[in-house]
Amino acid sequence: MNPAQVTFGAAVALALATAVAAIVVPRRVVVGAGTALTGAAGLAAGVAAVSGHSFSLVLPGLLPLSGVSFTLDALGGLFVAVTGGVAVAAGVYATSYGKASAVLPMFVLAMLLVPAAASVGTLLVCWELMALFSLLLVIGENRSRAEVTSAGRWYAVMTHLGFVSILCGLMVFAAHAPADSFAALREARLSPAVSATVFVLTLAGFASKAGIVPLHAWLPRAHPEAPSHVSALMSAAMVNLGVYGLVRVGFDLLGGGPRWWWLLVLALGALSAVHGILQAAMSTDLKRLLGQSTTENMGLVLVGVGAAGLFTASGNPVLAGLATAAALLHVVNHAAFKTLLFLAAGAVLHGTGTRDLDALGGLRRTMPVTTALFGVGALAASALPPGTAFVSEWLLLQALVHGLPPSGVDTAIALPVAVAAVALTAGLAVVTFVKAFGVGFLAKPRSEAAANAREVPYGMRAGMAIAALGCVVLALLPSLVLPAVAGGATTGLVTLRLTGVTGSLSPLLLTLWLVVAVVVVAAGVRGVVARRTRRDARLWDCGGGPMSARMEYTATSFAEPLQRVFDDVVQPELDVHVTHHEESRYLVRAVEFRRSVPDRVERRLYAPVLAATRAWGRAGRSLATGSVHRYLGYGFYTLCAALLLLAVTR
Amino acid sequence: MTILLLPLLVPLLGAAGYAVFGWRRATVWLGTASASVMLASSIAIAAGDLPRTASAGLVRVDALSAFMLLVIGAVGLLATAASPAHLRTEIAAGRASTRTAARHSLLVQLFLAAMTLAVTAADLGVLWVAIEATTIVTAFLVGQRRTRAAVEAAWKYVVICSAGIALALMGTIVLNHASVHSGHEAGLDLAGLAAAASGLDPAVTRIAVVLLLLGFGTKAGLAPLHAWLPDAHSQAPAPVSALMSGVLLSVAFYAILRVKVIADVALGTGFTRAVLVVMALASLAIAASLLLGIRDYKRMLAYSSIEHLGLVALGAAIGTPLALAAALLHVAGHGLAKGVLFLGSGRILQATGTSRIDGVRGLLASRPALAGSFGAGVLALIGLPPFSLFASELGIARAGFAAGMGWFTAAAFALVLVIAAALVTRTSRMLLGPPQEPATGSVPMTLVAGLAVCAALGVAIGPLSPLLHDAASLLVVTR
Amino acid sequence: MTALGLAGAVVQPVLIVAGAPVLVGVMRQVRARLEGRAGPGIRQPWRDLRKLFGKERIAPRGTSEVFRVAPLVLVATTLVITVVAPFVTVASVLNPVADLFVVVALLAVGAVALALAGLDTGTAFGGMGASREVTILALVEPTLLVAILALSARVGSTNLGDVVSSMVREPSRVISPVSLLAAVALVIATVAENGRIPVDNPSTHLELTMVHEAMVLEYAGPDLALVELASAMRLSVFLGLLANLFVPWGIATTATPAALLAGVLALVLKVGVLGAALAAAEVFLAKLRLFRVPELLAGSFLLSLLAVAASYFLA
Amino acid sequence: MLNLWRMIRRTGRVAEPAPPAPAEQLPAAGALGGSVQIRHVDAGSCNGCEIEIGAAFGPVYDAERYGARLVASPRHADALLVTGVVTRNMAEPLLRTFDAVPAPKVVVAVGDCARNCGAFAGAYGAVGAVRDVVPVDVEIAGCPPRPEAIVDGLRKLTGR
Amino acid sequence: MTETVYVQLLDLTCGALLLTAVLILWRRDLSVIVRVFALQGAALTALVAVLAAHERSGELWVIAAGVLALRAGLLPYLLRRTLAAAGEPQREARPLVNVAASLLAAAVLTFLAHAVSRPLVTLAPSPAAQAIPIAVTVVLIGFFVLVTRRHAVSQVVGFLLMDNGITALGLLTTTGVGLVVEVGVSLDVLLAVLVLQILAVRIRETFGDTDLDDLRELRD
Repeated sequence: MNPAQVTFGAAVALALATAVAAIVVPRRVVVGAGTALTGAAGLAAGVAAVSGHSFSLVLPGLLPLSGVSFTLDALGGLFVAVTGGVAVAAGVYATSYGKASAVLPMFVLAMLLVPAAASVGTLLVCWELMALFSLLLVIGENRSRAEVTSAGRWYAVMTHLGFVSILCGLMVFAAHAPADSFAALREARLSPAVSATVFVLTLAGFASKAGIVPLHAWLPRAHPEAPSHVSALMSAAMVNLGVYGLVRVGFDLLGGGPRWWWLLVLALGALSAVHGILQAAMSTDLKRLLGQSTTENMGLVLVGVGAAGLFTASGNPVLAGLATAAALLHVVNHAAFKTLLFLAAGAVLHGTGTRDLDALGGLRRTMPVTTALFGVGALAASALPPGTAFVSEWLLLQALVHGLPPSGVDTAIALPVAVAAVALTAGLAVVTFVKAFGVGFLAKPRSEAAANAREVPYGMRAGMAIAALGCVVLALLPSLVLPAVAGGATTGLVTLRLTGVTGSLSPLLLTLWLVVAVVVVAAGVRGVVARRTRRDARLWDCGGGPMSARMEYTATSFAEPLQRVFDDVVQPELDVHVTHHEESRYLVRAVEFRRSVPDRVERRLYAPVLAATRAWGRAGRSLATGSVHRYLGYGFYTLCAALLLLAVTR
Repeated sequence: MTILLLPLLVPLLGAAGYAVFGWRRATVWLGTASASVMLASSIAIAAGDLPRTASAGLVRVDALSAFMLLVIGAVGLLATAASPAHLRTEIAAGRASTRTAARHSLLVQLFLAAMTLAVTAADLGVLWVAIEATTIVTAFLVGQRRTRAAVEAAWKYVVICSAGIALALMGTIVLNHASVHSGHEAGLDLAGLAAAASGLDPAVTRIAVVLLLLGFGTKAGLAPLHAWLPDAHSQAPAPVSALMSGVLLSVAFYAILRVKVIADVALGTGFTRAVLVVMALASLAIAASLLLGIRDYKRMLAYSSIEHLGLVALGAAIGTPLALAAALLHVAGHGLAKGVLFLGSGRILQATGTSRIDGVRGLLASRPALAGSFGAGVLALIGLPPFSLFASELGIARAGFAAGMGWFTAAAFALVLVIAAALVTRTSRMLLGPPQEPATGSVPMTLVAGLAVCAALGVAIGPLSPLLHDAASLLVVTR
Repeated sequence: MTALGLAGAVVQPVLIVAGAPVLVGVMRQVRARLEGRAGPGIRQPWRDLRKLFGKERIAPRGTSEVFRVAPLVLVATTLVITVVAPFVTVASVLNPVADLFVVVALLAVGAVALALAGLDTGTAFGGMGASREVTILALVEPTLLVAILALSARVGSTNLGDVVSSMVREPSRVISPVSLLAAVALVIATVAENGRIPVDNPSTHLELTMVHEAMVLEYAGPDLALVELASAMRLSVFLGLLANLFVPWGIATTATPAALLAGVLALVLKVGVLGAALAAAEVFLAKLRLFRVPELLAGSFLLSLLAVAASYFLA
Repeated sequence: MLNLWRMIRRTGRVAEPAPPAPAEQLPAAGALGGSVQIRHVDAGSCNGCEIEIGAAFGPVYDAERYGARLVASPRHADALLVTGVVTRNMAEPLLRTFDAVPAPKVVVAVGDCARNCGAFAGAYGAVGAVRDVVPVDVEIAGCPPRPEAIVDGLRKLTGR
Repeated sequence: MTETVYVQLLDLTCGALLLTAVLILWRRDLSVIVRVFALQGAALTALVAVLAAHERSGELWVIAAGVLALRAGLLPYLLRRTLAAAGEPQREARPLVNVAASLLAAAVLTFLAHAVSRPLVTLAPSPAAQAIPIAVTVVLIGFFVLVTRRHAVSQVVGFLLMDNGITALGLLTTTGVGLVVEVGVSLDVLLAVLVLQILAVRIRETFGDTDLDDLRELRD
């Protein structure tokens, strides 16, 4: 029997068993271990599928009127593997974190099923199950908090919006095909207008799941409010499925398309990347920051996907392969480091009770393991060598750079802008994660909570360590997963060489050389210094002092220069409120300063919609005034109109 | 005695039982027992050969009737199983006496009987009589509490429904006119009419169909004469609301489906499709407009019923086998989910004393099991898997786009989205947040059971599948 | 790994480590002379370093390993660049690292290490310097990468060796508008990245105007020596790259001692001239307000975009 | 721009020729090796000395040519240039500044106030001279001392 | 009975039907309205009787008796009782559409009824069928009364007007819908009116008035 089939079946069985067990024995260990095992089985299934063991399964009896069919191929396998990997870390973490919930393994299961779906109905049902379970998890643990309620509402509505969009898109597609299985859809011959409709509708839906601007508003609300292992699953695994959907529909089912599709994807990706990271750079809430960084990274992935589509449409399969490789590798990388970061943020929350960066600091002493692991994640996320994301961003830039010479005018404009957006994103990511790590973990504690932090239990540490291991492996030997994502776009184990274009990178050797250089420098310094011991000394406080934690730079002040630079873009809201003395208005009793950086896209785009909806609701009430005459009148006038119509038309 | 009459006679016997013995210890579970027998006999009927007739051709059960019988039986069982607890609480709270309880139980039995008669009637006239009978029977159930609101609701209910249903009577007579002059001997016999429909005069049939659709549409909660529904459903006692919303609307829609078969043969599929699409979209739009600003959770559920009947109407308008099967499945799923929700809302009302959404906070913390089932029910209503409404909505969408009605379907689903947003927002306000009181409450088994069945139907319908497809194929007209 | 690459890997780091402080000395001397002063002589930076290595090491209270390791990382990243990038020889001992993106990223790693060290001290100055440093870093990044795009798009590779040797092969490219625009953009980026006037003043004593200096206020003795050495090396690296990307003549393409010697001399000459020019230019400029720096960087970004456009439309 | 260039050319070198190096050198000068970073501490000065220090580092006297340089942080410094009488408020900061300087370190007391309290001797706000608070290696007399004297004092440290 | 007499009688009874409907719309005194409604029942009975005499159908005579008992006897009696229970203000105070406008509306409705019922007439032309538009008019006027009259009793009358119209329509289409259905329909109507009567009393008890436009507690 096919190994992918066996392991995938095992994953399904394990998830169901865990869910049942969690109801019978509501213990964290049971749920966590079960989820981790489910994830491991999923990982195995994904790896098997990627290495060529695909399988299909049709279950006509399930899902009335539609039937269910699954096919796990290489593309789906990749996403199954990523989801599985994230679930392993999150599951291990959950053995000592959060409440025991039967929904957790079901959520993982739904995410494993989505990439395996082989028909429109199956995809939609798995998609909705995934949304449902994640929604339950978001509101499950802290349901009495107002933020959670609000986040849950946003999430539920926006995810449903995305769902309806996907539903309509795929239904239009299926209506032009003999059946609704993916195999039948591939055969369908669509007119350009229809395929454009399908593409735009599904793009909207999948993009909203991936947190792409302007459909991202739910993400920085829901991801931070969920329990951290759930945040990790959502931010590292669930958002990927938006990318999966886009790739599946855009490339596999629709078979590519005209250039404007992909320019649109590219533009959305670039916009999301910059917007997301800009918001993250201004953010002072650790988990919200991570959520916004998810928007950024998915934006980068979409830049890759868009570039891949563009190159395909321009007849350049080599670069298309390269861009695809970059996008998919970034998906994998992002999954690894975002898992780690969210789990670590959860550890911070667990250890201190706060996730406000302005109140954190000094955790490196009280929570050394968490600090070290978060550092690994931050390095990975800031796309600096030898971090994880550097390799994928390098690939992305290579694809964009090489795409320039033989291209049309649209590409000649799009690609430099894309490079600039990626570059700006990379730079701002550095700011963001320097802030997150430097302000959150280094320096002195800024609050009582941070000062009294406690290192987290071993289960949580183990979960983080697994994710960190993933990050390190991906950073040093991306060639282990590159064949899976890139086909033949790159060769080489230690040194990646691009096929078809010049370019090579060796993350392992680079790291090795860096380490050697550090050792050499350290040895050199030891050789030349006169005194080796360090004298303990007060911090230089200009002779005054003592220097209190209040004098430290906070996350807000850290981001202030950047906020000034981009104030036309982000439009921060400043509110200075001066209370004067009663006697004289020249004497000031109190000054209150408030600053917030609201999401501008949200304010411009969502606020009018919300206002219009509210107005609609108010206007709607006049339909039901309570007057029985009015109610009967509806019928009477309709009857008269209908009769008149009947009399006139015959 | 043929088994076909059993679902009709059993509730009548139950009613007689309550009439004779009143509300006492022995009769508390009589209603539940009768509903169980109804369901059991419905299952037996559905499992047998169909169609079958009885009582000199006045009663006929085909696949569609059998399916509707199952829905009535299932939701009836759900509602009657929850009745004793409901009534006991009401009596304990002094809002009802044992006489009220007895009358309630009696009327509920008659209500069930009337609905059973409606779906088993072979004659359009009898069908009309049965549906009008449901209005009369439920009028006092709606006004049971005798508060100002209840009396007002009952008045509106009876007046609007009677006026609407009078239009259906007029339509029936016009159709009869056409039938008599078509040269066939069909009269108002549904099967006969459907067979002989091609001979009906189109001009007359058009008038008849419009009147019938408007008339039965009133009872089915479709626009434009939908306005009684939120009032009546919100004021009726919970088990009655469950029955009214869960099955009565569908029973009225059953009549529309019967008319549609005849009309499609006589006029081609375009005519009813146009009328039904307009009614469906209007209903959805009205439900959406009013749900956006809704302040009362029982009315919220009622408007959601308008929405779901609108979806069913859309399914019927699409008219392909898949769409009709989906519409029927939707009827079943909606019946169960809405039944559960109304029963749950009744419990919430009894627990909190208010039906205003603002008045209920943090229910999930104070009554986790009840709030959980209520929340799950709302999730079912907005069409999330694994509940069967997902499968049926998916089917309607698929059929709609495949039948070239993509724009209407897309518009409908856009409205469904707005409604889902409104439902989620309101429900989350009720369920989430800090608790108002310490946690209490037991697991409401009826609700859980109803939801479980709804979910099971969404996963696989197994043996129901042939019945559903037979029923759908009865309604499909190829012309 | 060619002989040429190996030769470069030995010669380049030695040359740059030894020469970087001298470059700083030269620049200071040029400034001093233009200001009418006598100047301490070009060997003064080396004197400073020698003294600093002999001084006491200090562990400011409350700082962690991040603070102690940062100078090492700063020097090490620059050292790796000096080994692999084409300064004296075209070939690289580790070709996959001699990539423009990698070099830019490595330089950023050093800056980030120092920024973290600044934050680690927990002082207001440290945080302020770190904040400003990474902000400027983020804003310079687009200029750098787009300028790289402009340079490498025609070559079809971002490998430094490839870019430089293509320039050597086709000298006509040197005076193309692409090169010119990209060069100006890169010069501005270099000035910003190295904390030179008008972006930052390396000899300021006023906290409010400090960027780079504010981060390193806590460093003393050998740590400070490393930081200063690294700054000098980064400046040399930037100037060296600038020189070789736009004026690659003289760089060794064969592994003969004569060619190597010529390469060394050419590099010393080019970097020396560039440094002197930069120092001279600084005399004429005032430091910009921090919040007007983005205007400068936006200008350089525009130039680099124009360079890309030129490389496409004028090619 | 051109104006400035013309001015630079016209002015030429303004630094006066270096006077002969002072005969005596501090023992620490060897360790410092011709490079002295200086942190200036105003312990309670009237700012007269500050003006002269500024002049000493200006183009005319150009103390920098001997390897002395003013720095922003005592961590970077080898020498403290203390001016003024040590006031009560500045005694503790002066000590802390001294502590912040990594060894080997030198203290230069500039001006009469720093040396012996000058006009402020016995004042209620003064703790005493600099040497009463921190060990002093070099004293530069004058009220205020001339820039030449300051440069001369600094050259004892740099050894150039 | 000759054909001419039959047609004249038919027209006369139908005319009476329409006239009574218009009178109900015209008058505001509720007790008069109830009386006029009883008259309409009688007119309907006469119509059935004419048809019965023409068709020589025993079944129709039975129906005529039933109509007489129900629509001229029982229903007006119930209405009077409701009126008595409803208490003092026995006038339709302010209809939502005033009387003049109502009468004009009735004219428009008549035209509409004629226009719409043309296919019914042409399907099987006969003297009885010629009167179908009148029945439809009565239905529409009944609906109109239902929509515009504020008193509970007026609304019941409106509903019954609709019902009378529908019954007339059924009879004029000369077909009958089967006895079971006829009886069922009549029983339903009777029960509906009974229910409405009880509810009207309850409205009076709980609201103290029978102005239906005051029933506005249930709204959104």
